[in-house]
Amino acid sequence: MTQLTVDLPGLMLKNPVMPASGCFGFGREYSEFYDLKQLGAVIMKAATGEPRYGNKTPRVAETPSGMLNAIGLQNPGAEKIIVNEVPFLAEYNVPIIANVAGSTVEEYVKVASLFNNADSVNALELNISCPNVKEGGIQFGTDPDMAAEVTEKVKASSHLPVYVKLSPNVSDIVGMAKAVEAAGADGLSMINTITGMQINLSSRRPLLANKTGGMSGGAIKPIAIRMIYEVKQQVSIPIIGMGGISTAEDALEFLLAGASAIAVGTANFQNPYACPEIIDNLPHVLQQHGFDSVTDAVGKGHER
Amino acid sequence: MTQLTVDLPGLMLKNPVMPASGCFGFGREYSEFYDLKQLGAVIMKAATGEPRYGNKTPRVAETPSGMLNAIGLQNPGAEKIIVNEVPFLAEYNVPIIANVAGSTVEEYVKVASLFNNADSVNALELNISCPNVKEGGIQFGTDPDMAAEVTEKVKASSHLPVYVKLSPNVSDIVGMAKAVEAAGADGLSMINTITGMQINLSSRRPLLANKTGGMSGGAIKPIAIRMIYEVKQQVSIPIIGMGGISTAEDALEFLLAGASAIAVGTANFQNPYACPEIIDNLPHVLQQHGFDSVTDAVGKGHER
Amino acid sequence: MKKRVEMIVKSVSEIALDTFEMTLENAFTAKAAVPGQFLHLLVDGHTLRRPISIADINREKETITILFKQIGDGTKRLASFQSGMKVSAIGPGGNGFRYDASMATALLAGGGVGIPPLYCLGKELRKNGIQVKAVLGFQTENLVFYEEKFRQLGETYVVTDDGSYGYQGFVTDVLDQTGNFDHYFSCGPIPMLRAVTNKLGNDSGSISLEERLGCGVGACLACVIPADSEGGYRKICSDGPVFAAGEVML
Amino acid sequence: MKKRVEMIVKSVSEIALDTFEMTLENAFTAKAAVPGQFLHLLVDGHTLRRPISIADINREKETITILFKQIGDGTKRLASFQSGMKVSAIGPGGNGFRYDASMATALLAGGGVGIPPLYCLGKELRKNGIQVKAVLGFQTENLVFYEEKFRQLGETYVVTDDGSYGYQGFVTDVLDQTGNFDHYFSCGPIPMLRAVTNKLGNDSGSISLEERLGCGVGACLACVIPADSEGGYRKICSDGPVFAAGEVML
Ligand SMILES: Cc1cc2nc3c(=O)[nH]c(=O)nc-3n(C[C@H](O)[C@H](O)[C@H](O)COP(=O)(O)OP(=O)(O)OC[C@H]3O[C@@H](n4cnc5c(N)ncnc54)[C@H](O)[C@@H]3O)c2cc1C
Ligand SMILES: Cc1cc2nc3c(=O)[nH]c(=O)nc-3n(C[C@H](O)[C@H](O)[C@H](O)COP(=O)(O)OP(=O)(O)OC[C@H]3O[C@@H](n4cnc5c(N)ncnc54)[C@H](O)[C@@H]3O)c2cc1C
Ligand SMILES: Cc1cc2nc3c(=O)[nH]c(=O)nc-3n(C[C@H](O)[C@H](O)[C@H](O)COP(=O)(O)O)c2cc1C
Ligand SMILES: Cc1cc2nc3c(=O)[nH]c(=O)nc-3n(C[C@H](O)[C@H](O)[C@H](O)COP(=O)(O)O)c2cc1C
Ligand code: FES
Ligand code: FES
Repeated sequence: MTQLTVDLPGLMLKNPVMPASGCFGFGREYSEFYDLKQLGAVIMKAATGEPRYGNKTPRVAETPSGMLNAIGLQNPGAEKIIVNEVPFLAEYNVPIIANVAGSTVEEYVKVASLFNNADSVNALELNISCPNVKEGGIQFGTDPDMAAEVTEKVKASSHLPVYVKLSPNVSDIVGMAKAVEAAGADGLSMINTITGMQINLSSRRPLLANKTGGMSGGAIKPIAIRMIYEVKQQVSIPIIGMGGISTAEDALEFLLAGASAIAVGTANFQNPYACPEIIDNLPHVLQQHGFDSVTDAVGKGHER
Repeated sequence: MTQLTVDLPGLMLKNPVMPASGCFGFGREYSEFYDLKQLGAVIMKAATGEPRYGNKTPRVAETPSGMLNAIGLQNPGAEKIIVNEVPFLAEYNVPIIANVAGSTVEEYVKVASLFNNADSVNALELNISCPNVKEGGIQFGTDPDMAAEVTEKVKASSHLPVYVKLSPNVSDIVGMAKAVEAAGADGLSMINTITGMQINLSSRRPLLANKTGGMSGGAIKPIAIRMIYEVKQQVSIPIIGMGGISTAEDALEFLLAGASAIAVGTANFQNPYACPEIIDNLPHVLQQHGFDSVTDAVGKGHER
Repeated sequence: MKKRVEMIVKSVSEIALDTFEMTLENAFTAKAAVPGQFLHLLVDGHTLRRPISIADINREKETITILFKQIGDGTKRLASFQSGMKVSAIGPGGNGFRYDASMATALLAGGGVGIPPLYCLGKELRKNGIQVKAVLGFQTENLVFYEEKFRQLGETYVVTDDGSYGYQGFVTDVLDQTGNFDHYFSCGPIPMLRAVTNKLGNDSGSISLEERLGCGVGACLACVIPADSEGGYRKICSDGPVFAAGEVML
Repeated sequence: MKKRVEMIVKSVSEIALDTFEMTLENAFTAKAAVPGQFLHLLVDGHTLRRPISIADINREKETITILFKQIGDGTKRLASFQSGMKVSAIGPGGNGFRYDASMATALLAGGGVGIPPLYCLGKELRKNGIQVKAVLGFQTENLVFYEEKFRQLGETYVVTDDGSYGYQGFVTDVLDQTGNFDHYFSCGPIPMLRAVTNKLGNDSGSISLEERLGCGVGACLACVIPADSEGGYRKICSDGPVFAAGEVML
């Protein structure tokens, strides 16, 4: 029997596979395709202090082996999410991770406190890396001091374990990781999207209404693997890896690079069964490469 | 008649299309496919002060819509290039851009001075962004002060116009661009490759001997477009755009983003005729989108 | 439970310039589909699926017909599919047209590749004994398709932007001539829908919208359209693509 | 001038487990090719071309035969090509085997998918009146291919790693039994080539190498191999893939 369980701060996962934030809503839509209780965990769409409408459309564009999105943190606000969405997910008995976003440290703290008092939320993913909003988000994700500050304040306001979601749009990913680790992060989540743009030749304008968008999908996988590999050598908190995962082989590559669990974003759009298929195939792929468990494989791509 | 000519510091180009550094050697191999005199210019493989052997193999890996390379600046050294390679290219009567690399400011200056005294070299491309060597290269490309220093010193040591080649592996591309502009750069060349990694599941090790490599090809095009678009709004020196160009439509997208000329790298490998095909198709693609000349289209993707 | 199915290409043909008719076989989809819904089709080499409306349903033969225009690489590849090949589809997606089955007359006003779902609807309406009138707008003559098929359903007006075929002008330019109807159904580019809903502001109507989709199932919020000025919104892929005229802000 | 050509698939068949034989038609390539050269093939959905050795040349029918093993997605897609389809190829690439046409006997020592170029060479040697002996190594029985074809050229020894067919062991284990020869030609994985060149250190020989390629034409320096300890090197794609034994450092 191949052991798929993973034990992370605040998260006892039956398997390491979870949908990534923003690519799975709050689970309702994909629950029409399969039973969500199969999932290792669910990371919910970003929550802010107040409801947000987000950006104008078009909000997505396709790129070679990837896509751009500029949703702009559209969400009904943390309070409504706690009342209307969390109970739905909780019925599946699946660990729930709340993705926490904001424009100011105060907003992050507010959202984190709200989830702290909510039942059924097991961990926070601190989204300091959303490239698609005018303020907040990405600044926190590119300045190690600001990242450390928001991590510290959120940690102080909540007993839930905090996974800080790092932005790849930085010169020094290891510096960012160390800064939030020192500030008390329980884990890391990496990577968020890479800022990109597509220009529409006919309209002669950026295709997305927001002009820039976050690139995700297979195209960014080598960047995610590199960053996780580098960070793994310098920090000791666990990493939830993501960026272009669509198969169990991809998932294993992330484990070897140093991720302890993995999240699947863009792949859900092409294949709504992406998560359960990865979960189904993972035991075979692990065995094929000589591993008896997920934890066996974590970090095994590094020199010993 | 569609006007393809472009007039840049030190470079009177009959068309805006040139092969990118490192993807075309010194032209000999592709001269067996077509007559190089068709090209707008040729950017030569990086030159260092001394001959370099480069990294161990494997040096390349394929990624979704892209590739990784870690050649490691293998080259016979600037002196041999000037004696053995430049004269070959000069026979095609095509503007020649020398890609200048090094581990220290002194090495950059040495290489630049050598080319300064060489016949037939029309401009320098300052490679402060090679991610595949242990020292130099990438540091200069991620620290604006170091980038400015090397730019200034090279400018002082050569009368040739200097195009600084920027690395996309930075938090603030505009800051880098402004720093080298202030230091006297005549133009920018962007983007170089983005650092990535692929892990081989069977060997459980990074596939490239160098572990990390630079990602190029279609996958990085949206990142290149975004960076050029952002930089174009903040600097006034011209930009040679590159990153995933394989068609005349791609080339036009770069022009709209703000590039004045474009370079083609990875696409040569799949299609050895990539450059001449883009040159052939560009007039039609320009006309189709309402442009009578290349210069007409430059920067037209921006709000007016 | 929603489904991803493999559909089998039964036929592909070019019915107007760059405009293709494709018949796809799948028992589940052909049974479940209603007019106004779409298929979200996978095309090799593309990250995102392509949404294409259902243009006809044959429940006996278990086939769905789609009509699509070659726009970019996705539709170009789709057009190159050969019969016998399999296509992965999610769907039927979205909500179809809702209407009062007791109405007497329906007006169908479609533009370009907004026309296909109206054909499917028109057939169903006729089967339910509802009279159908159709106004079909195209850019130019060689893009005209399905005129005969619509004529078999009822009174049909064809307009072209350049007047190269039928009336000259926009769909809205002939709406005065179509006479009374109980409800209108419109599908086409946003500017057309805006013009139609403005012109027919007092009538009861339904419109079907297009937007760039991500997931196509309501999860990613790529496809929202404002429903009021207070941040209310609808998702085109799952609340729509069909909306009551006035329900969303065009 | 070098060329990129469109070749037409004439046939594809699986001749051993996951091992495919494909015949490709193109007048230029069939005329220009010599044993030891390779084709650099484009596979849809892949940035880099795939290098595959020329296993046979039919100058009358203007075809080239290649043999390849399904390793990853590129060779998997290649295996799925149907006859009549077109494949873009750059080539013939690299330099073929050089030899003294007056020699009496040649030894061919190949492992796995290193065997194909040796077949092409063997046929040519025989045509030139040179005796051929072959040692063919495979991992296991169901991977064995072209045994009969080699027997038609001359004395042939088959070895499998696990002894499931022919001799048990590595190619080097039977080299003692093959008797005298004037020159050896070897192609296969690097560890095998290292073993062969060590064992046959005093003999004159040629080896053919594999490495991950970028451009495949000598421009990108992806495929270098050290030729001495002073930074000298050769490019496998353009100086090779065939080298004199001892010319490069394995
Ligand atoms: C609900 C719905 C139903 C549709 N029904 C039809 C139909 O019946 N017949 C038909 O011809 N077309 C229809 N379309 C439009 C069709 O989806 C696009 O023309 C198609 O996706 C273009 O793909 P491409 O790869 O050829 O173009 P590209 O421009 O290369 O596509 C790039 C990206 O943009 C998206 N895209 C481009 N244009 C559109 C568009 N107009 N609407 C939505 N996404 C777009 C593509 O899906 C893809 O993600 C429908 C769209 C929607 C949302
Ligand atoms: C000169 C030369 C001649 C060759 N001749 C043959 C032959 O006759 N028959 C045969 O079966 N194979 C041959 N190979 C190996 C063949 O090129 C690879 O098996 C093939 O490229 C694998 O592609 P893939 O997409 O299936 O595998 P993947 O592993 O998915 O490929 C990923 C990348 O790695 C490269 N790659 C993987 N393995 C190799 C390898 N062993 N050598 C070079 N590149 C590799 C691929 O080209 C691609 O760029 C030859 C290689 C070279 C260099
Ligand atoms: C449409 C879309 C919406 C997203 N929304 C969020 C979000 O709300 N919060 C967040 O932290 N990440 C968000 N992301 C980023 C993903 O969670 C993930 O980090 C990224 O897409 C890389 O993974 P992938 O390549 O598997 O998609 C979003 C991504 C996409 C494509
Ligand atoms: C194999 C390879 C070698 C390269 N060598 C160099 C180099 O020597 N100097 C340099 O400035 N850039 C080098 N580059 C980067 C390219 O010039 C170019 O900036 C980058 O690949 C993006 O363009 P592309 O996507 O069209 O390849 C190299 C790229 C590749 C793929
Ligand atoms: S496309 Fe994802 S919500 Fe509509
Ligand atoms: S593969 Fe480019 S030099 Fe050999």
